[in-house]
Amino acid sequence: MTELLEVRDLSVQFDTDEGVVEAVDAVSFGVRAGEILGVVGESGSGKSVNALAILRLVRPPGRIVGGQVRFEGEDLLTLSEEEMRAVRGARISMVFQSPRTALNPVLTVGRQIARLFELHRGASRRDARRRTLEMLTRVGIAEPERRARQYAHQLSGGMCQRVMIAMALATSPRLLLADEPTTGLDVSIAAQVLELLRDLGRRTGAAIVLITHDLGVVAEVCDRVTVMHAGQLVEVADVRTLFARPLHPYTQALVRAIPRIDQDVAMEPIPGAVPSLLMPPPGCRYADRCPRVLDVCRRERPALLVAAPEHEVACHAVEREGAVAIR
Amino acid sequence: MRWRRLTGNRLSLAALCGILLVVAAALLAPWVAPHDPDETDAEATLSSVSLRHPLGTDIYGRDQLSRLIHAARVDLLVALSATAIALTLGATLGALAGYRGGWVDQLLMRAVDAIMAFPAFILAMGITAALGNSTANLVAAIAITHVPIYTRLIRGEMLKARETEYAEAARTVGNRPRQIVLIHLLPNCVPPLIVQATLAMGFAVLTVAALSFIGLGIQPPQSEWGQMTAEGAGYVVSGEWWLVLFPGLAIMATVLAFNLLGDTLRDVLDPRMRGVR
Amino acid sequence: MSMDRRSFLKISAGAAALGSAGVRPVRSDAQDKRTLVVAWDTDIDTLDPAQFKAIGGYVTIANCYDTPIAWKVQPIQGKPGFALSQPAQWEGAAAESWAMERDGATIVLKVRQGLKFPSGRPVTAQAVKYCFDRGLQSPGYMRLLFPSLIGVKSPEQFEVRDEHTFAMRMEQPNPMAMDILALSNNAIMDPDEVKAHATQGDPWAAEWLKRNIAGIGPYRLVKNEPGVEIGLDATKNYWRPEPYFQRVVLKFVPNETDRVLLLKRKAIDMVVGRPGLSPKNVKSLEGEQGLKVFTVPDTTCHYLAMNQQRAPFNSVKVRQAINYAIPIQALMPSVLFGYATQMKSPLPHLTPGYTGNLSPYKHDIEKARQLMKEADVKTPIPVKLAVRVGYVTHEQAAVWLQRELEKIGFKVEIVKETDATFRQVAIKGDHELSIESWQSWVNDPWYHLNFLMHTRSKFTNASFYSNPVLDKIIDESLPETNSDRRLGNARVAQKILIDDAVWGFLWYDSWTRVMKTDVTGIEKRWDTFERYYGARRA
Amino acid sequence: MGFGGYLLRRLLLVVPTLAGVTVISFALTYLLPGNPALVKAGALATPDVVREIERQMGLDRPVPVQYWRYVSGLLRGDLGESSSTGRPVLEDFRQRVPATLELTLASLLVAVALGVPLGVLSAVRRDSLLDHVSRLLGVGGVAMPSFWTGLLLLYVFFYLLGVAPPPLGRLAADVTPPARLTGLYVIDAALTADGVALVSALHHLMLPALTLGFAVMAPLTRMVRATMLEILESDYVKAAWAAGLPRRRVVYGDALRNALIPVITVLGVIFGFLMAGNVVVEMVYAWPGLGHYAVTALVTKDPGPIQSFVLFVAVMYVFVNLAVDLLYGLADPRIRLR
Repeated sequence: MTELLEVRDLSVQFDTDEGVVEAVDAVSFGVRAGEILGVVGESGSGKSVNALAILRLVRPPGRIVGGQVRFEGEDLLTLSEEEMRAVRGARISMVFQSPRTALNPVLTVGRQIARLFELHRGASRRDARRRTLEMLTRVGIAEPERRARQYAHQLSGGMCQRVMIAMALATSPRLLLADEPTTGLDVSIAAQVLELLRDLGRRTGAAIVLITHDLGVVAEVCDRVTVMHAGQLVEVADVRTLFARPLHPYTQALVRAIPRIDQDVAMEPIPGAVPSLLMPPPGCRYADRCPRVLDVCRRERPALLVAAPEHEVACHAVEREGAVAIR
Repeated sequence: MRWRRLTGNRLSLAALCGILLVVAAALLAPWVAPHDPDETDAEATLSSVSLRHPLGTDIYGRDQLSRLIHAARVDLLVALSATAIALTLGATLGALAGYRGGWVDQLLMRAVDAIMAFPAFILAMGITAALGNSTANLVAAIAITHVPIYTRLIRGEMLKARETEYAEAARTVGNRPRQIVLIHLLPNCVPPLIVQATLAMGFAVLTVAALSFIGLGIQPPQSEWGQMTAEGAGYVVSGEWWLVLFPGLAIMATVLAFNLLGDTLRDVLDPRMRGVR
Repeated sequence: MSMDRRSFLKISAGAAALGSAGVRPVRSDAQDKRTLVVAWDTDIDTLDPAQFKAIGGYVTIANCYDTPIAWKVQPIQGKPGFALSQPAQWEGAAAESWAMERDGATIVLKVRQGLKFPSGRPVTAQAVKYCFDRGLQSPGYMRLLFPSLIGVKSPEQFEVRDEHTFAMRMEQPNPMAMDILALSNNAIMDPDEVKAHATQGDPWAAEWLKRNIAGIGPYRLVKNEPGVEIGLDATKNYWRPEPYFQRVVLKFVPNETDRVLLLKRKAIDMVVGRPGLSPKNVKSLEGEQGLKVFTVPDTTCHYLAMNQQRAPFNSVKVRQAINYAIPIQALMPSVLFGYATQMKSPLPHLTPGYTGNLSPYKHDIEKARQLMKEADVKTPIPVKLAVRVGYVTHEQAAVWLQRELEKIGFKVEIVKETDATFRQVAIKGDHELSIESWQSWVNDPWYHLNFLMHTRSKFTNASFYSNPVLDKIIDESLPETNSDRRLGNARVAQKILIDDAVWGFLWYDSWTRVMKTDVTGIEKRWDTFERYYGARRA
Repeated sequence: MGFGGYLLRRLLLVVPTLAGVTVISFALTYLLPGNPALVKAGALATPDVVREIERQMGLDRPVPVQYWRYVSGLLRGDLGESSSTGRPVLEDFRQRVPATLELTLASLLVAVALGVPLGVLSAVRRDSLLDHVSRLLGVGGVAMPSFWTGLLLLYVFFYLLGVAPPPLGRLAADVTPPARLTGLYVIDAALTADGVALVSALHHLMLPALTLGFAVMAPLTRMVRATMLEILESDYVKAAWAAGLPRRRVVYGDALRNALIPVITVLGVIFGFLMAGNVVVEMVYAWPGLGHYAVTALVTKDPGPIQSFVLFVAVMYVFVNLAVDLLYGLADPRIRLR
């Protein structure tokens, strides 16, 4: 399958008063046209920064220090700012968490969608307005005329997220980055939003990168999953495999932490905290929390190795067990 | 870590050093000043910058450097005592209003509103004019105009804190109201208070200076920077530039230092204003 | 014609009141040779000639109202372009001549023929009487001066003999009478105009006269915008030739530094006013290209008042000690920069009878300490020294005094008070030490001593000096016509006062003006208020 | 609650504040030492003359009566009389308010024109040299005593360079004031197309407005910087970037528009600073406004003007703050439509 987006060795650092923080450390993964890729990890694991880096939206004091982001064949990191703008919103768009704050409070929601048509499609004001209403209807907003004239604070959270999705999909992008799109929404609304995303993704043929800390959501909608820990990618697999046979100790811990209704077992918290990303030690960043830690883990960073078809993992312990072949 | 952020920034480090320098000069004035600040010298009136008088002399032949150093005492004392009084009074009233609520709150807040209805300097001007311009009255005037800042701040924090779970928790654990206020809530208010007080120090120095200019400041022969600048301003035209330049610089540097420090403290201590990382 | 003039007056009065409204276009030009632009820092508080006023009021009245007679000025030797009033020299103004009767106990004034008010009505002896009647009966200066100084207590003593002849009958001849007649307070005003604005509660139209001018003078007030400027225009068809300056603009400039800058940039012609410029700044303008400094000795006294109702200033030794501690040798160059004369007597040095060789005092700290020891007072003595805000020389002198007084056992705290506070505290007798100033409009020893030293002059005797012997001498000398005795007594009084160290003797100010070099014809009279009639541009 | 209700409640809050203000302003004057009657009477006055003047001025009445007279006088528009100009204070005010208003507005304009761009630049280029310089400028403006800056500016631009006009009020001596419409010379001159007066008025306004504007701009700069920083990091700005909106449009459209709303709240504070600054700056430039009037009155202990000035400023301040609140309500749809 052709890769729509191919991220290779992407690294993002933040310069702080205390020193350099490696928020994203040599992350590589691919996104295929039309698929939904989940990115999971605890907060602070670099998921969001990763997404922002794809769009080159990391703001100082953060900066992209290396790697490639190939999208439809061209490396986004080498484009001019002007060329990049033509990518953002038009070919790759993004849905943010907390939809209420992601909408401009002093512009009507209609205006916020319409201006994208004007900007990226060169639509006239009138035309843009018509397409906005269409878009609002498509994301399932009743009374689009009235809603278009309203401000973010007048809409419910779910409705705001629908508006955000409308904005993101307005210009039929090839790739949609959705950063925790259901945070703060109650469960039934969240389900509706996810359904809508999946549905629209399918209909427009856009690939979706779904960033979340909720494995339940992943199980629900994703085709494949990448697991991030402390700025590093630790495991990539299709969704079935990941839940059935997680290889990385961290992934295993995550999977175990999913509350199960069918099993009356208390959820197991992952021991330890996300390690500081401030000048981290050279080895595996999970070493301090890992039940299967080896000496080598603290010295050397494990490489991402193919463990099975559609299944890659970065772990010395797994490698030692010989279950993997060099990719 | 906070300390590092404070000193890490070169500008705020400079500000901190400046303040320490002024404080040291004020504390050690009698030992570091090269001359008696009140010693007149008919032979050396209005002499320019020289080795003997590094910042020149005034119309009475008094050494300006020594006067500036001694003046630092007055300025810092006025600013510090005004700020301390305002802070104590304002915080107490704010805590009272915030905790008791009801008519106490209403009454206090209306009084605070009435004071706040005056621009601070105008009220300070009115009060000094009414009470007469002694150092104590100056302190009182500035303190009164600053009280509302702290009252409002503390009351706001209190109202917010009252709602938070941990005040609730403290109450359920059985702490008595006063204990709740002191042990749990006030520490929460301390960072914004420090920020406000630092900024207020600078403002107080400036208020004294401006009051001096319109003739309501510190009484001579006690020297005070604002009054020295105001007096020195008259000498610009006759060429005795050192009389206006140095006291003006002293005020500017000190106020600047307090403001910069206040700004940095705000960034560091006051989470609401802290830049998102 | 009469209607025209009358309505004209109303318009100009209205314009003066509206002033700021800018309704009336102002023809004014800084470049205009015939316009004099002056900076000062006073407003007109009232234009009622009889009332007590700020300098702004006095100067405006002095230029907009004629008095019956006026002090005559003479050119000064060696100072071309300047003129001074001289003792016992007067000239006719609204009255063209005067004569004495009953050995001078009656003064007869001949009102100038053909002189008319702006209304067109002639100036008559009745008008003159009306003005004196008003002065004597409405609150203000004249009600105070006439009875006590020249024994004029009743309006009956003002007498109209015919259309143009007016007489003032005193109880006895008085050498100060002519000077008192020359005061600007005796402005001649149009009785009909004044009466037209009188009301039941205000029979002398004090309210109206506060804001309006009802007389005739070389200038008329065309603009009064408090805090901005006062505009005076030359009176058309004035009885004298029209003044050179068609327009005088008095700009309100509150900040002395600004006044100096304005002079340096030649943006104004002159700075006036009592504090106008501090000696320091005058000095710095001396020799400045395009400017000249005019300074003449004057009668304004500056002294250290010592409250004799309070210990330790009730002790003559202490007062003498203080006089020995005054660092006059530092004050003269460092505070006054030479624009003053050392005070050696309670009398001004220009006043007849002044004796300059009676004072033993000089700066001598040893002697002062000795006297303090003799006075047997417990030191250190905490004491407050009050000065008025804005009196730069007083503030500076206070600092010098403080230092010296501390050497002889005082602990001095300098207290700055505004004019109002200063006066109030002074009158209540709550000052301990204060720096006072006084200028006698009438240049006469007994006028001066009566106000400053007599026990009964509670408001002006700032030291609360009380000496029955001196009181008696003052009472006897006030009406004394024999010049020898009058001046001889003055010497006796001075001896008493100097021995008693009644004041800390400081200095007499010089009357100093800084102006552009082309301005001449500046005149100083006894009351120190400028009249611009004689001024011109060279 | 609709905006109407908000308006009403806000207006009602003004009443007790104004009552408190009159009490304070009366108390201040009552406490003023120095008997104004004595000043009025002059050096030679006898006690009975002083008493007569005291009676005329009502100074012999008990305090509550004096307060009542004061408040009822206020309601009639009677602000008393100035003893130094001999005119009703109201008349003096009418003459001087336009001058102060003109200076205040011009300074506000300077402050906004300087402060907002500085704040924006500072935020956009955070921690750059420009940021440091602009923060220093902002804080420096506040830190310098304005009489000091004022005199230095005068010295340089008037005395040394001769490009600024002399500190002699609002117009050159040879310029006729424009026909009075608003009393603000610049506006009146512009409205009546009086070019000469316009140029002269602007010329005279230049240095005072610069001095004052510079002195008060710091809170503005600081506020703009802080809100801009916050907003530039906000989700909707990120969303705008992500949507490919041009940089200029994001910074100056999305972000600045939102940043200016909280700036409205600083306007109240700035107005307070401006009124305070007026007092000093008007003295330096002989600007015939209220501040100047008040200081003159302070020196002569003229109670009418002081009382009225303090009161007037407070009342203005109350209403400016009210206007700021309402404006804020109008500018921010979140409040407007609540």
